[in-house]
Amino acid sequence: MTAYDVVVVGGGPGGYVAALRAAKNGKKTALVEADYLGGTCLNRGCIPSKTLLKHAEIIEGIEKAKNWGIKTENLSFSLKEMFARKDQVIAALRSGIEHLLNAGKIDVYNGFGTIHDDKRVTVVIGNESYQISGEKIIIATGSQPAVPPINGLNSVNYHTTDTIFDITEIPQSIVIVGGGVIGVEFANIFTSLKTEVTIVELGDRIIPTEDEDASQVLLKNLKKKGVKVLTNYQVSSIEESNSKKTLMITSDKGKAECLTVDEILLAVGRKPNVSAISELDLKMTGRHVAVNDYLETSKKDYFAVGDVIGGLQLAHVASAEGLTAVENLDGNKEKMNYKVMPRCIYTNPQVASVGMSEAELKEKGIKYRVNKYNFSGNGKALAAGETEGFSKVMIDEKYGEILGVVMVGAHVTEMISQSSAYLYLEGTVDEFAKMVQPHPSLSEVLMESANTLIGKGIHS
Amino acid sequence: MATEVVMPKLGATMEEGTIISWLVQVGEVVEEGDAIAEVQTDKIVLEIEAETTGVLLKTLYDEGSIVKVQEVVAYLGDEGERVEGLENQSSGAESEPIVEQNKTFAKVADVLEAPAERGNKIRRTPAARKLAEENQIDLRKITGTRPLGCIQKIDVVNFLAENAKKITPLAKKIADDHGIDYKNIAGSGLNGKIVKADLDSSNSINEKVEIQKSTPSEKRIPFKGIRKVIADRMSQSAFTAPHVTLTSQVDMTNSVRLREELLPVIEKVNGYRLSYNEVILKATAHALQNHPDINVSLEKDEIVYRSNVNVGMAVAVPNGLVVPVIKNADKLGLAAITEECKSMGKLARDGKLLPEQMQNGTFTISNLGMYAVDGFTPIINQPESAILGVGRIQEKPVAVNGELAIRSMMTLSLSFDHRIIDGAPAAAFLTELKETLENPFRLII
Amino acid sequence: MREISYSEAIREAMSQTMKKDQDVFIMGEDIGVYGGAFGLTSGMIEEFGPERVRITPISEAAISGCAVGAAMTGMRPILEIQFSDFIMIALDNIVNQAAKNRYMFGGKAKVPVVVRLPAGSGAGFAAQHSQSLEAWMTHVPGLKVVQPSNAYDAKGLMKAAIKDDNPVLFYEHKLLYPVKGEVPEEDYEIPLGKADIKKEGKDITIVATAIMVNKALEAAAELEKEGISVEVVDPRTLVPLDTETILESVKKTSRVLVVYEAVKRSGYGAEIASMIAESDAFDYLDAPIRRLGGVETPIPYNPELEKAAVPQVNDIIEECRKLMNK
Amino acid sequence: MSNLIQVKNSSFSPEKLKTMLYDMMLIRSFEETLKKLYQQGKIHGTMHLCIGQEATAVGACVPLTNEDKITSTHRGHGHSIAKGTDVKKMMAELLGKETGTCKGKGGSMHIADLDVGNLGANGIVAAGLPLGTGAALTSKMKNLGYVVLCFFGDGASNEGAFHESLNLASVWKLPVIFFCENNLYGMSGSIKEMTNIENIADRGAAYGIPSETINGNEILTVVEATERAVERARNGEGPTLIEAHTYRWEGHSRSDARKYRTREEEKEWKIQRDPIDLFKQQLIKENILSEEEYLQLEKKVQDIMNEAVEFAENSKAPGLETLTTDIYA
Repeated sequence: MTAYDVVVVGGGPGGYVAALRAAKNGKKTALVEADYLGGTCLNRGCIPSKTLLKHAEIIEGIEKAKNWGIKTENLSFSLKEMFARKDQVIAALRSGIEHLLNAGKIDVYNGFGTIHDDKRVTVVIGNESYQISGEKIIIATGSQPAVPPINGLNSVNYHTTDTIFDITEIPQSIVIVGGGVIGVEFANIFTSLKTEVTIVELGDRIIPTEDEDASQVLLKNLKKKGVKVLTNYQVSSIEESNSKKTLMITSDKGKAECLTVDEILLAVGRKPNVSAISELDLKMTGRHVAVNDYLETSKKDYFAVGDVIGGLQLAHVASAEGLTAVENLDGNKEKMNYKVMPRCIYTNPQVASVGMSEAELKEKGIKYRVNKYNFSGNGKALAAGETEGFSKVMIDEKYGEILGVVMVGAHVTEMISQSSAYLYLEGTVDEFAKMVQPHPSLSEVLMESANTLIGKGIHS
Repeated sequence: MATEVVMPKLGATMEEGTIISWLVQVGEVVEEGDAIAEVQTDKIVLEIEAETTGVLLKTLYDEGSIVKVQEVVAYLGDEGERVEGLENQSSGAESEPIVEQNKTFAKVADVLEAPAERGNKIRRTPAARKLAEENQIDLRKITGTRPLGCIQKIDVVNFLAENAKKITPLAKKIADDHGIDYKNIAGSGLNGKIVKADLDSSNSINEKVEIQKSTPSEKRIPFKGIRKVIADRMSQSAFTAPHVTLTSQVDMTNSVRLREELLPVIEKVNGYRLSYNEVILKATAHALQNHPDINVSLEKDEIVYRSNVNVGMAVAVPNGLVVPVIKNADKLGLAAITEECKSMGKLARDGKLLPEQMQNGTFTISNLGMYAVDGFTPIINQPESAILGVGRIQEKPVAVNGELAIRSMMTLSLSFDHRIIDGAPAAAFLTELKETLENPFRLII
Repeated sequence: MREISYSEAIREAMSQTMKKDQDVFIMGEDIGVYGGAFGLTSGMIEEFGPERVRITPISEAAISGCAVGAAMTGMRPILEIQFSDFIMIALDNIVNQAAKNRYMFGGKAKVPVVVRLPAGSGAGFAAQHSQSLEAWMTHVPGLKVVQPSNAYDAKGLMKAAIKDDNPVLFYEHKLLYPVKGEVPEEDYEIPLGKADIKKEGKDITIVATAIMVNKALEAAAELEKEGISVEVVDPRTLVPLDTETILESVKKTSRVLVVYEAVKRSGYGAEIASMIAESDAFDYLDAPIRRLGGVETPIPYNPELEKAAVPQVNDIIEECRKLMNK
Repeated sequence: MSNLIQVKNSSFSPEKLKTMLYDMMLIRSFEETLKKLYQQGKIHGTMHLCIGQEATAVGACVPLTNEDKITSTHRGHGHSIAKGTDVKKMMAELLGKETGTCKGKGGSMHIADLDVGNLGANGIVAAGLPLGTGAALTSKMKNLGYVVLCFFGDGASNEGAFHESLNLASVWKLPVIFFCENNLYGMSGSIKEMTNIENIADRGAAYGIPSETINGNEILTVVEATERAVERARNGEGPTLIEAHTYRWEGHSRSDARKYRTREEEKEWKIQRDPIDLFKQQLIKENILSEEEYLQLEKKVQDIMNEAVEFAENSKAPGLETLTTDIYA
């Protein structure tokens, strides 16, 4: 039995970051990862999807360039080479993490760990099992795609985000069940590869967690690219015959439709991996592990971070939770602060937001003022031919506190950090209005919004 | 013609002189330049010299009296000339007293204002004090490095560097808005930076930023002018005169009929429409005649029995009320009373009442009959000693000699100043008034 | 640039002015062939003749009144009082006549007279020939008082004094007479009422007059070695006093030492100190205003005692160290 | 000592003689008016009146030209009027008005009028003498030709400034006349108790300068003696000392009970030796003047005086800003 100060179970963005910081703080640390280091995000989530989305962006760019006087023969795609590039990216990042962990003198156990209530963890590697123990345990087991109980589903070869990258050729047609963040991103990837894409969304709009205007713009864009979007539809049954899948879907008004496609991608959400903690009777909130502000579970010295505790299931949230948990190992020092957590969707145009949405503001009865400024009025957008999109700034009436920012358009996933900074450093609309933005730049839309909100709009 | 002999000004600082002795007796002849009297000033003894040759007609001050410079002390003139009636003539122009000139000197020297009281007893150099004040730092928190712990500028500079308070723009705005001195709030942000939350937690801001219920701003008008005058008089009356209010139910049926019959008659006479108010006023005046002990005023230590009956009539005007007075109401007929009441009422509402039209009232009637008011406790309109509150006239079932009948009933409320009017005489007056209204024909007697 | 002495510079100023302006003449005791008690007028009687270099009887009351009378009626006399100490006999004509005539006569009269007063101790002339009573004169509205500290200033200030239409008391320090300095030959004037920063500095301001300027500069050189940077301000004229230059310097350094030879009690330095205390420079003071003045004693004859009676260089250095809280 | 000079052979025209009388009457009326105003409290501070010494003031100034200079004393109203200063301006000065000779800032003891050669009265006893000497030095050095007459009283003759001035003037042969109005009293000090010699004029010999004692109340005697001294001065023969006996009818100043002298003595000088009365009788005897003409002169003087008082009283006081003007040129 090897004793550690800290044992981290789960090597995703939450776990490995926590392990690195714990080691930096002088803790003897062990990291248990059943699969590859980097977790879902690195291997099956963020990184591969953003890599492929880059291809989509290039393809769309080339097509757009046709009427800019830039001519090419018609395009051909090699899925194999595309996936090869994806794998290279993943491999590079994965070795980076390994190197960091070694440098941090962190023992990595590459096997499935089971956590016991006496701070012991059993790790099974191949047919060997190792016993390790830790003064403190950090649970970072993450989550996996949820599979809804549609009848006939298990007799069909469907894909989830875990398996979609195993396809060997570009499907003729595909149905994506779920119009959420992941659904629309994959819709964007496949439509750029000329696949006939259909999105079946249970709710009344795609990306429901985000701003309504944002989903309008994205919907219009997807349709323009030939994606069929069916909202308020539910998949009632699925069947497969000679590798063609047929879905029976019914709308909330009872209208029934039948879709026959080559592939099905399920993107209806995720569920936490809790098998590793089955022995511990931790207090749960729904399916997720319950934690307090200091990320402690109901069991003393046991912490939990990342998708397993629910909330915003984003890599950077998991990492932030991991760091906070490590700070609190020897006593509650730092409360987890979710105030400034940006959310990004890497479609084209992209969608990014931080702070509260308008819906949330209305629901909490907060007196706010809002200004929406379209990219079509921005010099850089016009020059780059990326005029689709807008920025929306919500401020508190009394002090001009920045309550929320939503941006739709090219590069907004990078620009959102500027607004995050204002929230984090508690700048107000006055400072935002006064701060000089580079010209020409898309960021200027933020300055316009801010100035309009204090009644001194320049170009509005 | 007699010439004045004045106390001469015999020295720059001389204000007055004492007559030590008269060197010449009245009636004696005096040559020009001869000494007439010896005078003592604060410095020396001098002589008053005759400016002309003549006979000393009269001396105004005897020996030993102090006389102001320029005052006439004696008269010279011809033999036997009379000098009565000249005594109190003031002599010559007033001289500008010396003290007056010194005032200009004070104006010229710039007067140093009293140095601000130095509260704290901390030893520090001016430069240190200046820097500390500019940064609102309490010098008590700094240890001086000069001899005797005297604080010098460098000490303040170092102190500033150590705990310069960092604060986010938002938190600063909130703090300034609530006038919070955030210097002594512990910041929870990175290395002590104050963030919005710190302000909330220091609960100096009670209302949550989220739910801000702004109360509608109330309408405010200044408490002055006519409103203030009325207020003062009301409280004066209420707090000096012990008020007692008697109420009585009056059967106005007959008066109502009287009014209906006389209305067209009077209208033909002077175009004014008779109302119950005038009927009641006439009845009140009539009753006051027979009850002089109600028609009284208290003036310091005397009770004044008013000779005439001047009945005031309270009229409501924008943000206040005025009381035009119908003089000798007991001697006027209903037509005259109606005319006066109506015209004065209009003047009052237009704010054109003359002061004399509101003076010398001996009794006041306050009529709230147009509202759903029966009895109330009117406040005496001092210096009067009683006031009649008139309620509404309303059909009511009443027992009239054993049988039930519908009669126009009205409540009268008589407040009286119990210092000079007792319950009995007040009750007697109210009873007569009631009987008069119930049998208005008595008014003709 | 040629170097001449303090006394030669003053004589040159007088001669150059007398050559150009016939109304200017000099009167005093023993100023003819003898050349003046300190040689200030040697050679002048040979150049200008007895009419304009008028040797007077030993009669300060008459010669001072005569000078004032002549000035009132068109002349521009220079009166040499052999020792500043003899001014007491001539004081009525200076204080009650010269200083007040213009004012009393409603601005009609003017009294353009320069009274030269060799002053200061250190030459062993003992109590009645070594005094510094300039403070008395600064107390009389209507008079101007000048105290040059080197040859260059002496020439420029003497020129201005003669040209000034008011009575000017020109205090010359006896020990400075032989001290050489760079003095241009051509004509130049230094306006009365303009101080001069003899040395820039940032830690302490020394306001010094007459010979104390030289001692302050010596002390400043020494203090520089200890890292104390001293600024030396020479007012050059006491009335009118250039308060602005002094206050600007005090605000810059925030410490001030006023150094003068006269007896410390009621010396003119006290006026300078209180002027600073009353000004808005007060807020910049980081140490109390300090003064260094003469001991309250008649000037002794014995040379060692004489030195001890007035501030010396190391007294200034010590005081500066204390000011810097060292 | 009353060797009255025959009027006829003097070189004065009747007009000139009447003007001299008129000037004396003007001085007296000026001083009388001041006395009344003072008693009415209209005059600030104090005054030294020269009633009784009109002959020395007018007499000494007759031989002087406008360019010739005089220095005066604290009892100098007469000197100023005699030298030609406007009585309106003097009156305004006495009332402290901005229209005064010195803009109301000098007062009785400092009235000056440089345009007519009056170098000013002086509050310091004998201070005028060294100043006068200086003025004479200017005349000599720039040979401007004017002479300087320094008035001073018997008291001043014991000041150092008197002795040093006489010596300096004698040594430099300066064109100055030292004119002593010996009114027998220096404030309360009788000259007999304050000097050990019979006549102040005797002190001239000590400095080798001519001197003489004359009856200061006979105007023509004064004129004649002053002419001799002026002539000497004009010819560069140096200074002269004149002592003129006279008498001040009033006290030293406004708060003087005149205890140091007897009423009889005062009466004797007022009745028998009134300089105006003496000259008036002389001119009438020589029928240069008629009684009626005298009354006309008296009326003219009275009008001038009323005009002066009115001018003074209607003038404005100096503005506060003049407190600090004219200190420096």
